[in-house]
Amino acid sequence: MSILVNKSTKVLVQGFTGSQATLHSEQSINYGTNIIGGVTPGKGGTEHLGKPVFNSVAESMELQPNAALIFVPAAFCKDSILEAAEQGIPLIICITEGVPTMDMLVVKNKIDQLGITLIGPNCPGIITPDEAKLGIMPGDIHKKGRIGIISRSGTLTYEAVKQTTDLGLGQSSCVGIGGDPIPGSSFIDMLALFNDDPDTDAIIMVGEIGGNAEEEAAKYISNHVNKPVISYIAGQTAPSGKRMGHAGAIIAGGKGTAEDKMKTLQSAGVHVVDNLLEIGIRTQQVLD
Amino acid sequence: MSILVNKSTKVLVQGFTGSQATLHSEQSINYGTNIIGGVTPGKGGTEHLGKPVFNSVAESMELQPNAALIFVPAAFCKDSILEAAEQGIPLIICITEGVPTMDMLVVKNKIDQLGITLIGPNCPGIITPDEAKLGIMPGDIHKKGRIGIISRSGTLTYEAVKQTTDLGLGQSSCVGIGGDPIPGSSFIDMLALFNDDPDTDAIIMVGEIGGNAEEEAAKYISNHVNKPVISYIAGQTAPSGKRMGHAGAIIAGGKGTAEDKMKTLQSAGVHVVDNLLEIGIRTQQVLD
Amino acid sequence: MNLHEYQAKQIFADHNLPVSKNFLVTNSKEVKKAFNVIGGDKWVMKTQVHAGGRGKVGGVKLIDNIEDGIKFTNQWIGKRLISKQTDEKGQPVSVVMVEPCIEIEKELYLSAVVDRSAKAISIIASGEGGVNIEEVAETNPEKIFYEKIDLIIGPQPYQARRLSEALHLDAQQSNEFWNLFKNLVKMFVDCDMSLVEINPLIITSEGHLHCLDAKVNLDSNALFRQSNLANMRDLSQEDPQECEASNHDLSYVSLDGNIGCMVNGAGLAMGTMDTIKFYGGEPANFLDVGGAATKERVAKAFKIILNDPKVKVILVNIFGGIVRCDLIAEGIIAAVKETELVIPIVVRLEGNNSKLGSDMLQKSSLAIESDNDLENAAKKAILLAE
Amino acid sequence: MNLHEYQAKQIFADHNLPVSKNFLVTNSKEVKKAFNVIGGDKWVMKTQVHAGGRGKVGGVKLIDNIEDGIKFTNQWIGKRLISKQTDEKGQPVSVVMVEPCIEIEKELYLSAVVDRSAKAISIIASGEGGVNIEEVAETNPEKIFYEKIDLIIGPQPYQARRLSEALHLDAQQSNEFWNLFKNLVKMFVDCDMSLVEINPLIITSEGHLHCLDAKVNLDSNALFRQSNLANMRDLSQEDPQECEASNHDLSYVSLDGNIGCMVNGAGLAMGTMDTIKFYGGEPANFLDVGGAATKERVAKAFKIILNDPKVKVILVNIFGGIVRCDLIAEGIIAAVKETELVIPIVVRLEGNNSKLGSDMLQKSSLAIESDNDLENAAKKAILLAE
Repeated sequence: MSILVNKSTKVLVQGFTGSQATLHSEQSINYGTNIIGGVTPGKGGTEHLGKPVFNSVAESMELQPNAALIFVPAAFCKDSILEAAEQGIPLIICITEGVPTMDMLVVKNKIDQLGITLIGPNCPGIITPDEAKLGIMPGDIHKKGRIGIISRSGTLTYEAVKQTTDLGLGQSSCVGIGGDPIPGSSFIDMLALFNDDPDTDAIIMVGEIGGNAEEEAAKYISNHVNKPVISYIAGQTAPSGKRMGHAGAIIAGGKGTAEDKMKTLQSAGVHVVDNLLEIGIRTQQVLD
Repeated sequence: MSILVNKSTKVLVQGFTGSQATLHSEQSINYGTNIIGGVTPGKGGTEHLGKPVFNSVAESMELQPNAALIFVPAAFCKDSILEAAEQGIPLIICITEGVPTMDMLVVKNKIDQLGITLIGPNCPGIITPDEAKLGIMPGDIHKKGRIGIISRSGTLTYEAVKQTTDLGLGQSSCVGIGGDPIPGSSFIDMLALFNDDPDTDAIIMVGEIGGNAEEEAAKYISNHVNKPVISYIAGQTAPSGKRMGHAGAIIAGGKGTAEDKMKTLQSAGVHVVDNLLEIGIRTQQVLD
Repeated sequence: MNLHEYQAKQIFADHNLPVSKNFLVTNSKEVKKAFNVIGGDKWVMKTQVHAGGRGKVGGVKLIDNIEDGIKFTNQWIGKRLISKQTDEKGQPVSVVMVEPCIEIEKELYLSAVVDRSAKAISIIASGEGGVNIEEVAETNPEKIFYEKIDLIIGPQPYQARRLSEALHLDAQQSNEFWNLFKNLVKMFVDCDMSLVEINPLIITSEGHLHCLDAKVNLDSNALFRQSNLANMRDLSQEDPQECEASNHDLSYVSLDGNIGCMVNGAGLAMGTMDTIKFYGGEPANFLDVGGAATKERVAKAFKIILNDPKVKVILVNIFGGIVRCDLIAEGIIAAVKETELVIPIVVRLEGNNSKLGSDMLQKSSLAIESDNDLENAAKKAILLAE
Repeated sequence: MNLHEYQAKQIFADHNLPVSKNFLVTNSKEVKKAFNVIGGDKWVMKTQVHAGGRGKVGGVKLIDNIEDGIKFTNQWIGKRLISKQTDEKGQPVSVVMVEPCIEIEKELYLSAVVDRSAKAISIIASGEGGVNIEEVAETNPEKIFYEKIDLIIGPQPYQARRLSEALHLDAQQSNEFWNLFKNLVKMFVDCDMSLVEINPLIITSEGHLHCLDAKVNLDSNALFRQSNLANMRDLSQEDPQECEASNHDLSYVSLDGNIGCMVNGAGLAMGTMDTIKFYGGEPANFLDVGGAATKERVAKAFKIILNDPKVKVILVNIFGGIVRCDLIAEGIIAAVKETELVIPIVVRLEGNNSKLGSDMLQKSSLAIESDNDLENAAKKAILLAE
């Protein structure tokens, strides 16, 4: 019915008592997410949003969390991710933006060694409609369904979600992998999970200019994915060499342009739309 | 008939043209070892002992070596081991003594990650009698047979070898794992291999004071080894707190004494001799 | 964040990478002293701007007398340098760097980058230095050599030896290269760099390795822990609008069209530009108000967009996730009132509190068109821009 | 290799670990100046020797006037300090360290070691400082806390927080502890240490963390790349015989028996001692001539063994692997001739060229007993020692 998270996922929030964490944890709890507690060093033993607060992830392990949702400031993300990873929490979602690349290099190598899944940083998180919302996406635009959505961008994901919801297709799960140079999970990691998920019929992949994540995904799709993939690449009109907000969105020397990416995806059998507003419609057409 | 090395092992010698490497490579070749060539940066393209010399391990890969024997000076061992490991050579034997512990910490973590077997440093190497000699042990004291020998000490290994040869038992393979604080392979690694080797009937384990490698081995033996193990621990008469040559041979606060080790091994079902000269005899008795 | 060559070379020197001592001049009176301090009878003068391609437009020159040095300084200081890599306005020159002239035996190429695919730092080297390396990579990929730095083990001598051999260095140069290689990686990590390019790395006529040029990009996300480097930022080299935006945590890039855009999220901002173009319009800018947009930031964003005289209409596209649409609406209303806006605004609000936001806009009785369908909103904006 | 406390503290200071400024005195005339430079009205004077247990024998003292300082200096300089951790001769005192007196609120324990089992550096901490930590580990293991440093990620703040909590530090102290933790690991790695012990690590009356004592062991194998630290070696603190041996790449440890041993390989050397004891004898020393024993080193080894007047017989046990027995025989013959040896020698040669070596010994017509059976050789030596 979903990938990575569902009703029974026990979520620990790191940086629990911060303002962003409080806002979004509350929304997640209201959505029905099983948030079991949180960590804020120095506030162990207190309660927050009706849930227990711990000084460390180690202390929280008595509640057996199997997902960690991280809202700590960028300078402390490396530490928080590694703390959760050391305790063997198998799924870590880091929402925070602005994490130094050098920190992510270390983190990525370590979590790969440990076999842990990291989503983010600099991402909206992951949601399985009507089951669990681990992130900052608006819950009410989602609808339980059979489309898997993967995206490097936050708000652009919401567009794809809204279109599939409006058309009645709904989503199995939606994952924002984040737009940073070294993300915890790649398109490929999520494509593999959706491809194996019996309750996902088609996959929407929202990419953007810069890097070569979409090109790598194209190769993977043509070799391993047997479900239809629909894709939109943002930044078709971005001028070359200009930085468009995301660190990932730098076009370097003819590589990583929207045009290149779209061509490569098309050759891999992906249904590529050149208009953002056609993502939902095309998905419906592909499934009909 | 053996563990790790045999007639068909293709050996690459790193630091090939140095004086120690030359001396021992020549003896190994005379013993029948399949040394296919060696590496000495800057001397690539020449010949040495009738074998080709390469500038790098990468260049030598055209000959498909599957074991590397390292004789470079201590300061360069880290580099040489990692160079061989990067090329995927599955067995690396480092003879050199005096490798800094910090270097070995890095090396050990990396080769474990890569799944590569490292023997040494600061060790006599490994021999499978009548097949292959990768190290500095005198070949002529060995005799093909069915006893596996593992030791932290060089010359002490030779004693055990000679005794089993004189009694006609012979050896399947003999491995010196070296006496350094962070060895590439432990007693346990070698016990596992000998336990699985259909042509090894009994295992002689020669330990010494310091560290807790023997204690860990005892635990492993009682849980996993179903062949008889005979053991001698050197340093029964060593005064506490004095360093006896090896970095591994420091007795720290009641831990790591010969007495403790011998007791622990006995409890694990190991046949422990308190006289060095009885290693062979006891092995024969155990097998009868 | 970019650095000037002289700043990059200062960091190089601090990390024991071989660079020349240099001297900075900001006016022609300082030239004589610079030449005297450096000594010798030939000097290289280099304009300091955040752009490549200086040499081809006269921004780098070999000088052999003080008069020509003064002439070069007067020619450049206070002017703007326009090269292939700048926009049509060019970059302002306020500093000229003077270096001793070094005889070149051979030009090589060396760089360090964060390698996204390998999840590592990669070192790139080539025997073809001093030229456009991307062209070499395209036409002669076999002339480019790579070494990946493993995080557990760090840079290793065998990697440096492999590159030395590929670059045909002799034994002495190979030793120098190992030090350079090792120090380059240390500097890259310690300073949170995202790119270091040494093009050319030269072999001098005396046979030594020497970094003749130095280009450095820093990871902006890491500036909080690199305060020394953050202080090297030269705002004069950046677009004043983009600068002003970034001071308010806004991402702004000026473009050539006439439809001003204000969007939340970099992806949706690009998507909005694409949509405008798809329906026949021309975006005037990229502007991401960010995830935690406040009323104040929205107002600031408006002012930045309106500083561009080409803008004939503003399209606001907000999909509220973190952002609450009612706060955005409040910001828009405040900004329109404050700036006494005369150009039309089309607003599309979706997501978190979008209904509330739309209602506020309608009740405001200001000339704001509200349409929650992006296609309609884009088409309206295009129409209004004509 | 061991360091003096003042040397360890110098390295601590270089790595930003909190230690007091100290002043060294080598004679009583320097006391006044030391006290003045340090200031205050109370000082701690500590004899500098390579051994613990100084406090209990008066080698560390709180002093509140110059006269007592001079008295302490005169009492110790040029003398030997004998404690539980020294041999019966004690360690020579040539330097006294003077430090300001610091008020102690609480004593903690902190150390870093190479953890053989974990293949990592481990940090060990306890709230029970200033005492014998091995006793605490034995009786109250729950009072000892461990953190393993991962090689990929290095020391992490969450590890320091975990220890801070275990040590009941407040928020300010936790911050100080993170810096201490991080710097300790960096120092350990950068300096190739094998042990660092801070016992006690104190909380001062002002609430700050402070390293009151500092013990450091260096990895001898790494001294080739730590020349600054290698230069800190104080030979006066080492056994002159062992020193002399180590200068010739020999490993020598003096023992109480009367049978001198010369063996190749540390393991076989211990095995030989065990064998002598097993058959009722007493070894006079451990001596490993090493893997690459040369004729010269064998001769040197003989001289070192013979410097011990207790030695009544020498047992040579060589199992030639790298070592050629004929070279050893040559060395023995040369040494016997040169030293005009009067005590008996029993030689057991086995392995590489052992036959040749034995023949040479027999032909030498010197009073050397050669027996290639270790049991026989050991028994002969024991008989000759009686």
